Amino acid sequence: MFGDYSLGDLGSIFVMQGFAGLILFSVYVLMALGLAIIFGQMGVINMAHGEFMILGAYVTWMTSNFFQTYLPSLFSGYFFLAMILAFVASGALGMLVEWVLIRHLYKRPLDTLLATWGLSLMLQQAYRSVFGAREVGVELPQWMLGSLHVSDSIEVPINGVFVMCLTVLITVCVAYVMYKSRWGRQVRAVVQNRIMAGAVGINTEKVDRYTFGLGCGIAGVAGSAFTMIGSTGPTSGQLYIVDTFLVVVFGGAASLLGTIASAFSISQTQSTLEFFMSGSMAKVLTLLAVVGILMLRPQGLFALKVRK
Amino acid sequence: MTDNRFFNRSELIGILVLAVFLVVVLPLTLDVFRLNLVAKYLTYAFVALGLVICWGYGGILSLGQGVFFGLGGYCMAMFLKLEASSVENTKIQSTPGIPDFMDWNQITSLPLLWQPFHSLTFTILAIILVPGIFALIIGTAMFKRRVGGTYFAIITQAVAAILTILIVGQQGYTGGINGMTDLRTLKGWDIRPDHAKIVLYFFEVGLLLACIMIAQFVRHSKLGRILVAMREKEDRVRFSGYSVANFKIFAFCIAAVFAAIGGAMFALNVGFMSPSFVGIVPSIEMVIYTAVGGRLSILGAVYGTLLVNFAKTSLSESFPELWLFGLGGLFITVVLAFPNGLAGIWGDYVQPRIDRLISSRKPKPEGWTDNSVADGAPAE
Amino acid sequence: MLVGQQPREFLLAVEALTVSFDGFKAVNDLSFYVDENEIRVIIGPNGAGKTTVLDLICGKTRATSGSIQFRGKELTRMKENEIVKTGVGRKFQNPSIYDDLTVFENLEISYPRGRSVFGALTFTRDAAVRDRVHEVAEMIFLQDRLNMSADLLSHGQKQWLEIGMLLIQDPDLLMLDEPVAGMSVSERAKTAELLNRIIKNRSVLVIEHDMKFVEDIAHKVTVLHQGQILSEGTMDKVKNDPKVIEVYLGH
Amino acid sequence: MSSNKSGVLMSDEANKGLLSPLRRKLLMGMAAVPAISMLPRASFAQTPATSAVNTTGLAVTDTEVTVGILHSATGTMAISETGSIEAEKLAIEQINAAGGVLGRKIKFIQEDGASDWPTFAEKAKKLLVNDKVAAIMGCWTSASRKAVLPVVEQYNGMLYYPTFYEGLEQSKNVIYTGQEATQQILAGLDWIAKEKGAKSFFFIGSDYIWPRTSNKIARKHVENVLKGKVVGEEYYPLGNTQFNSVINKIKLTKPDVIFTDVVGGSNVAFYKQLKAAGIDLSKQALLTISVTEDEIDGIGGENIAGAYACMKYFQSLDNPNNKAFVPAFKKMWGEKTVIGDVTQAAYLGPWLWKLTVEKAGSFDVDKIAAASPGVEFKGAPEGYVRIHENHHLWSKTRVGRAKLDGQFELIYETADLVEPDPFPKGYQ
Repeated sequence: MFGDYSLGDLGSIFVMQGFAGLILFSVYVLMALGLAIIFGQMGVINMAHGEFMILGAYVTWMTSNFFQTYLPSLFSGYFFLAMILAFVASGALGMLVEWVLIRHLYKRPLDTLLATWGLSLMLQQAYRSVFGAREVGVELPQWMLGSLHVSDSIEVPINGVFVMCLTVLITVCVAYVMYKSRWGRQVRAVVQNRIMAGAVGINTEKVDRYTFGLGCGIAGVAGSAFTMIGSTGPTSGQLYIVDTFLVVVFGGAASLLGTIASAFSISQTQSTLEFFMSGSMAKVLTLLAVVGILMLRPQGLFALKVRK
Repeated sequence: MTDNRFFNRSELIGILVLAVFLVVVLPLTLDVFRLNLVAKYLTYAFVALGLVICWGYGGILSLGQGVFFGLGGYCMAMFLKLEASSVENTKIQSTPGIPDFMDWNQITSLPLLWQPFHSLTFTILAIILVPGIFALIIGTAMFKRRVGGTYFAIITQAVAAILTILIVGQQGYTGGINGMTDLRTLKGWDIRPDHAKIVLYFFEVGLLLACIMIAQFVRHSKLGRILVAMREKEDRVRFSGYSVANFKIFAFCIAAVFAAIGGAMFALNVGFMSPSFVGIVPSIEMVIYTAVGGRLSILGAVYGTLLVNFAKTSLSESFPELWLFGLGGLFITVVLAFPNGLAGIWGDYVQPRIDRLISSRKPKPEGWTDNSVADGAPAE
Repeated sequence: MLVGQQPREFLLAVEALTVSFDGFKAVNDLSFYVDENEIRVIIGPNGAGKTTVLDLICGKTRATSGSIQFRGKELTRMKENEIVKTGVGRKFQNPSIYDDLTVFENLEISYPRGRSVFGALTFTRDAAVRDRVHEVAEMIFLQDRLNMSADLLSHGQKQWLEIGMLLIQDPDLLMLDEPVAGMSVSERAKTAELLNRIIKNRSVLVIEHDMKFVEDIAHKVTVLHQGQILSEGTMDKVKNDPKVIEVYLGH
Repeated sequence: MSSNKSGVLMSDEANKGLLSPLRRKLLMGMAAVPAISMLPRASFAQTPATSAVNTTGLAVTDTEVTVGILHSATGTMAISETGSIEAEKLAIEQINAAGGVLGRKIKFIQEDGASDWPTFAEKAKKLLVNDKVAAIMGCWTSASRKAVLPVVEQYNGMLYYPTFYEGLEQSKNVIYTGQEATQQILAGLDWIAKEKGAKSFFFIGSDYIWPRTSNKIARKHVENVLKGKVVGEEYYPLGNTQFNSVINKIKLTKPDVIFTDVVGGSNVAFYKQLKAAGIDLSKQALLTISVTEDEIDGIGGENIAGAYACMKYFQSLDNPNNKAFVPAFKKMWGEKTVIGDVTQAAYLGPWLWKLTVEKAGSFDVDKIAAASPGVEFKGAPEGYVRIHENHHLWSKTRVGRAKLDGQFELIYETADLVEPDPFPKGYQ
């Protein structure tokens, strides 16, 4: 298939294709980070993860409308505020959900799956009732549209760069919070031994609530960022859920590094395959490969070897 | 001794009540349209029944039961579609005699995979064996490597996603997202008119009762007790000399076969099959039927399925825009407040009152309802 | 094939057994031998690798290297349920019984028949099964609790039930992990009596901390420390071994 | 089963609650619709006896006739189908305000297909068997229509189906008010080939029957008629949100025209990523047959401005019918609502049914089916339409260019009505 093209063309296509893979990678990491915390650290299967993302997207949409109407002069910077608001809104909803629902189910992880599925149905309908069944279009500031012109055949999408930077930033923050801060140590202590952690004076209930809130908040930021590349509608969240879970599980549930590695391998596989075959078949083959590898190596890519 | 290998006395009463309800009460009180709806709901009850064994007893939550429902349904639908695509019926096509969707996709001869589905015997065997073997492969790969719990759930979910994309993408062979529609006759017998629907309904109820008996047999066998034991202390079972993986594979396979029978009955009753049953959403909904009925209750699975579906239909008829709130709320309430579902409510609140009523009139020896006393061991 | 040449000598021959978890060697180049009808007690401080040794023998943990021969069969490559079928039974540290089943059903599941899927489906509760269950139940002092749900038993009774579940398997090598831990004084005495009765005609490998109990039953004692054998021999011998005293009392 | 009167009464009762607030809102809106006077009007005097106009036991009384509305109010398709529900309700209210059908007011029963094909079939059956509706306005996706088709054929119902679709179908019991594939595609391709001198085309679509069939027809046309070349044909699963790889392929193959039939939420992702990748739609020609004003709402005008869409209706059409229709629609459903091609086609359904009933002088389905060919609707917002022998509509093909404000600017329209041809020779 390459016979017809010049070497220069091919070179730039490989660069572009690599970049497409990197964008996909960033998207996967953003999707999966929140879930890696919730599922990986707390063992809660949050099927409403996509709906928390969409909440972030709707918050972004509302912020953009607000700025357009009342503060048009500041419109170019609204996105940063929107992301913070998305984090707060999704995080707060997450903490509420933890308090009402999740905390009763820590001993029954499979039941969290059912309960959060119910939650996701209710959230979808709530979005539909509040925002309407149609998709909403989030208007972006001008500087985020378009691309950087590198050469005649290489163009780098600005929103792609933005998503990548955001991914790096959030990953670093999460890594710091989970592995360096006192609070992160508490989270990990609770994960490893809830009773013992409680006994040494850690307020496990509070840690749980904030951990869940943090995971949901990151989902909100991801949703906010995805308004740049995807659609925002009541059911858009469902599009992400299988991919997200596979990324987390494939990486090895309790490992941040694993999540990143798995997002990287899945995204590169998929974007490479997409170049050689139709998108549908690429997706099928990627998923099959992931499932196949998980069958051979159920603990995922990175897993702590511990004596149980 | 009231017990045998299938049921004890109280279970016998329960099964009889259900049989009377399905065979006598519903057909007498519902018109054909509603009865056909019940028939559709009952096809999901097969799946729920399988989930009781696999999830309730075995502790293996599969979020991919739609895959098996779909495989069974597609096998049946392929047979029916071939029969509906006679040369005479399809003379408008550029290649008469093949299913319409193949014609639309420039396929000019019947694919090899489809050939054997001219035979009803083969089809019936395929309905059982295709999902059974598929479950065997997945189960062997997963359980031999001790993938369990949440991981298994997520992987089955991915399998459901893969199969959906495949079916939709290979539309020349599968009918794509439209599915296989306009199924008409079974061996020349028109499945569409009302009287056919009634016959199909009774046939399905018969099959369901047969599956209930199989489930009861499994439950009352030592295998049923091993499943419970495994769910609690997998290692203990393993170190009592059992191959835990084999038992899980068995439970998963039987659930798959039940689901496939349900799928095949669906194709017959509703007259078509589509990928919308294979995906994640229907698979999870099927789990909730089981949860509502009570994940440990074989009969509860049937009642749970009927209840949720009736609620869904009537809610969506009267409040089309609000039924998701109801359904979502139902999920949450059942999980939070009634983890044992309808059966739990019955066992905790209703049964004791009935017992008290009976025992106040004629005292019974302790524990006569307890199935575990079956061996006649001395009671305390 | 060094080990293969001395098959009839020992019931169990553990040689050069090593297992490491991410570099940490929980059991390090361990070798010991158990005779037919011998009662061997393994003692050692916490973290010495005692439970890991039992895990390795019954297949719960896979060895990194080394061999475990039981009646000449190599166990390290067998599956857990196959190891059980060759005649190794194992009791866990915490009572590991099925709370949702009755005492009778708990024992019945361990009855060595109908262990395949098909066998379990067609298993019938015949007179032989009932008699054997009643016999064992009597041995473990639970004959009048057969129809009780197992979660209602006391801690000690649960331990007995698990021992009973092993007895009904009739293993040639019985491995017990702290059988008297958490028991009251009277339960402890009853357990010692129970053990003394059931160890006849079989070999037993016991992990125990209770020295009084160990002295009562042990033929031979192995002292583990940091995954290696510190001392081995009769109770008297190891009690006076300066290395053992150092480990137990030193620092 | 034959009379089932109680069932009908019950559903009427249930309906009142739904209808009355809506009607109040509507009647207020109606006052501001002068164009109604131009619409064909039933004479109030003529109310034939029910027994004469309804010989098959449909839900027709002396004062009322019941129809069904069957779309997805929930699930992924609610995004698209909402507009159709709104348009059908508007048409019904306008017809009622103008005197109803054969002197009878239209009542409707709305059912939710929930984006699930079997549910569509179940609800269609319920509407026909339990509610005895005289006609069903409904379905959107091909899959839902395929599910409903055997039901309406078995129970002899009448379905008015609004969406542009792949063709290859024709039924006595269905009136297709949208375009079949050749009506939508061929004229647009001809135009763009001539206008842009386009020779090479890149096809990209969602992976299901409609895009695949449409692309098949388009490919035949490009290769056999336009003597051009298809340099790529790609399909992505429904709901896919990552298009960077295919965008790279587009850059590599440098087609004269990108021809798209991506549907639903994927559209949003596709156009946003296209723009971000530096493909400027004012320079790169893109012809879509799947983006209407409804979709642009989600995509954002700035992301798609410059693209060409091939439709039969745009909200911006400048004709008297449309000038009355658009304000009436907005009055009823809100100033911000937009009207896409399918919404307009859905609006035609109740009107065409009314006109056919009046032509046939009966509600009987058989008579309507027979009377349908030749029925003309002069008040259609898209202009004049007429029902063909094959139950599809004669209508014009139009090409519009997307503007920043989310509207289309009409660039080209066929001079004459295009004949519907659901089984096109040479394109299969």
